[in-house]
Amino acid sequence: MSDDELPPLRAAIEAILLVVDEPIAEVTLAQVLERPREEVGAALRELSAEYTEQGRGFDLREVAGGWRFYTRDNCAAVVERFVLDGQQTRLTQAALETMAVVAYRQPVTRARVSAVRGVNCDGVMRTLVLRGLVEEMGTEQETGATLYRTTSYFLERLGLRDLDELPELAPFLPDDVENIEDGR
Amino acid sequence: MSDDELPPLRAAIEAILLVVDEPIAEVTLAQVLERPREEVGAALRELSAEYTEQGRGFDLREVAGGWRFYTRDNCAAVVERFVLDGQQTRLTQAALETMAVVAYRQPVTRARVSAVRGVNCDGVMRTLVLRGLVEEMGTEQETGATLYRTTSYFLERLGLRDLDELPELAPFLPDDVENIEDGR
Amino acid sequence: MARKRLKSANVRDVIEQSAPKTSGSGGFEVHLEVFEGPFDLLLGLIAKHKLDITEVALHKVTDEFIAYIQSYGPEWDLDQASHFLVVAATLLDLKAARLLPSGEVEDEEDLALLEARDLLFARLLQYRAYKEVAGLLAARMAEQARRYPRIVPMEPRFAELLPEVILGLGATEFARLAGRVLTPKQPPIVPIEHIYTPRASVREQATLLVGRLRRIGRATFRSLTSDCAGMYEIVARFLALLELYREGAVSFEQIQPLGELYVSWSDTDEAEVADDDHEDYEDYEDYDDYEAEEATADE
Repeated sequence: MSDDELPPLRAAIEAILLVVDEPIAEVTLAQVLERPREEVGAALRELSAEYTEQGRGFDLREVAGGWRFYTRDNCAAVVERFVLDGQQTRLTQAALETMAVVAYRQPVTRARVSAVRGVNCDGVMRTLVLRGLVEEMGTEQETGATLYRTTSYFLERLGLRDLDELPELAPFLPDDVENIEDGR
Repeated sequence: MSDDELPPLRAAIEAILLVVDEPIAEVTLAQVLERPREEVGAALRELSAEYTEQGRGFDLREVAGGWRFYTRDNCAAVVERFVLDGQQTRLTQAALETMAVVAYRQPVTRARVSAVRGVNCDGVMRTLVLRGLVEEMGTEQETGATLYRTTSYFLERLGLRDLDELPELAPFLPDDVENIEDGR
Repeated sequence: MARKRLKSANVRDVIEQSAPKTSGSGGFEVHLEVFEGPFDLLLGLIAKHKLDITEVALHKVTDEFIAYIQSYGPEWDLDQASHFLVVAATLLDLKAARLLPSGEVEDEEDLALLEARDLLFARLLQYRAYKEVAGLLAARMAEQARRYPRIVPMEPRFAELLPEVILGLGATEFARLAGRVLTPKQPPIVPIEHIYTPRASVREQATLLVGRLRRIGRATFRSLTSDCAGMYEIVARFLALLELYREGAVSFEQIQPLGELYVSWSDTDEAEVADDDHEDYEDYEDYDDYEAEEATADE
């Protein structure tokens, strides 16, 4: 492919994003397009801002480590007429709390999560694993207890780029509380 | 859906076009959006002209009575390179697992596959269809849901002559599991 | 070594958001659906009285907490009940601490109470933080659910170009994978084999002791238990001795605290003691498991 055949970088990115069915990493795009990653990243952010500015019905977002086209949120009601199985079951309060503890404490054992919540969470944890929001990741060395962490599907469901984007927990906690011993 | 919740017509059209699987007729769009067909048609043509003018990597075209996003012609070479790049060759773990459920439970609906895997697998199923490993075969009588089965290409890729050659599942299942699973 | 006292954060607003539903009359209704665990209930009670979590008006909260536990009667699952009891016990301690004269806290017990209070509050604050952030996550999920990703099959002209699929596994591995996927996912089970302890029957131990004491008349507890197989058996034997003491079959003598405990056989009315049909022994059957567990925990 010679240089003069190449479309502008931004158009090339749009074309590729149109055919992918899962988030595509900046670095993958950069490789295929043979451009520096920074340049590709900048173009992606430019496009995303432009779509927003022009009030387009689609949006370009970076979620779970990759870029992907999404419908814009103000179009949800319209889109739902077409997306048959868009209904995602809501999580219970218990599941949400358990997921929150796993998200901030990962990797973490069930016993620790139970200690934080003051109530047994085995059943809830199983639900989260079945839903693909949480997964096992080996065992704790001292106790042999299974460790859990959140999945990339969790990031997708929350629309987060990575775990660093989780809201800060600190504002809700006075000093020192984070580190109190959960064991009893 | 009340009027003030509605996004502007053009944004609504863009959002729907982003998620539909196949070309969608002007009249269908008009019905869903509860707008005169002429207005919808005009908006579609406006959008299409705008994309061309702005040099976007995608294009909005009416083909065989339906509108759909396509990659712009001058970007085809880039998309081809991306497709040939090999990123798409290997099936993801999710795709393999979905295919396994289809293979041993066929004919089967997407809802059932999702239930077995515990996560929504609609996107993965589409990929499998696209890759020619799985195909539709009519609908379930009671529900009207589409049924899926594996293809001969699937057999070929797995090195089998026909489905009877699929290895027995029993040795890989704990006792009684077959019944438990079917009871759901 | 007293834990650093928690600063009084301005937490009232936050707590109020997690306030439980109160009935129209202002009466307080508690349901397990509303309160999932002791921390949840405690937060709810604190919110109900609009108390700052770190500025205690413990008497009210404690009373209601205990009333709640009592109202639940026998429907508890053991695990949850024990968590509730731990919190209730801590609260009672704290309530007791409130009755102490204010001023210098020198006594070790007072310090312990303060520590218990701080620990409970620390746990509560921690739990509340996660509850709060769970609310944020739920809001994010709801917001995210309004955006639909593009999952559309590739245009045929590109799909045709896709290289052959590489499955990366053979038929047998494929079947193994299918087996794994189709196996219902059981909740992980905590293995308890390693904490299993054989039972010791109090009745058996009593019979053994009666025989031995009849022969020798008097012995130390140490020597009476020297042949025990484990803690659980010592405990059972001790319980048997208490039972025999109640029956007046033995008497105890301990010259100084923590000194040797002497057990003497008193030969009055001996026939009744070894009687297998004795009702009190039946009751003790139930204690066997309990004591065995207790003993294991101590080890």
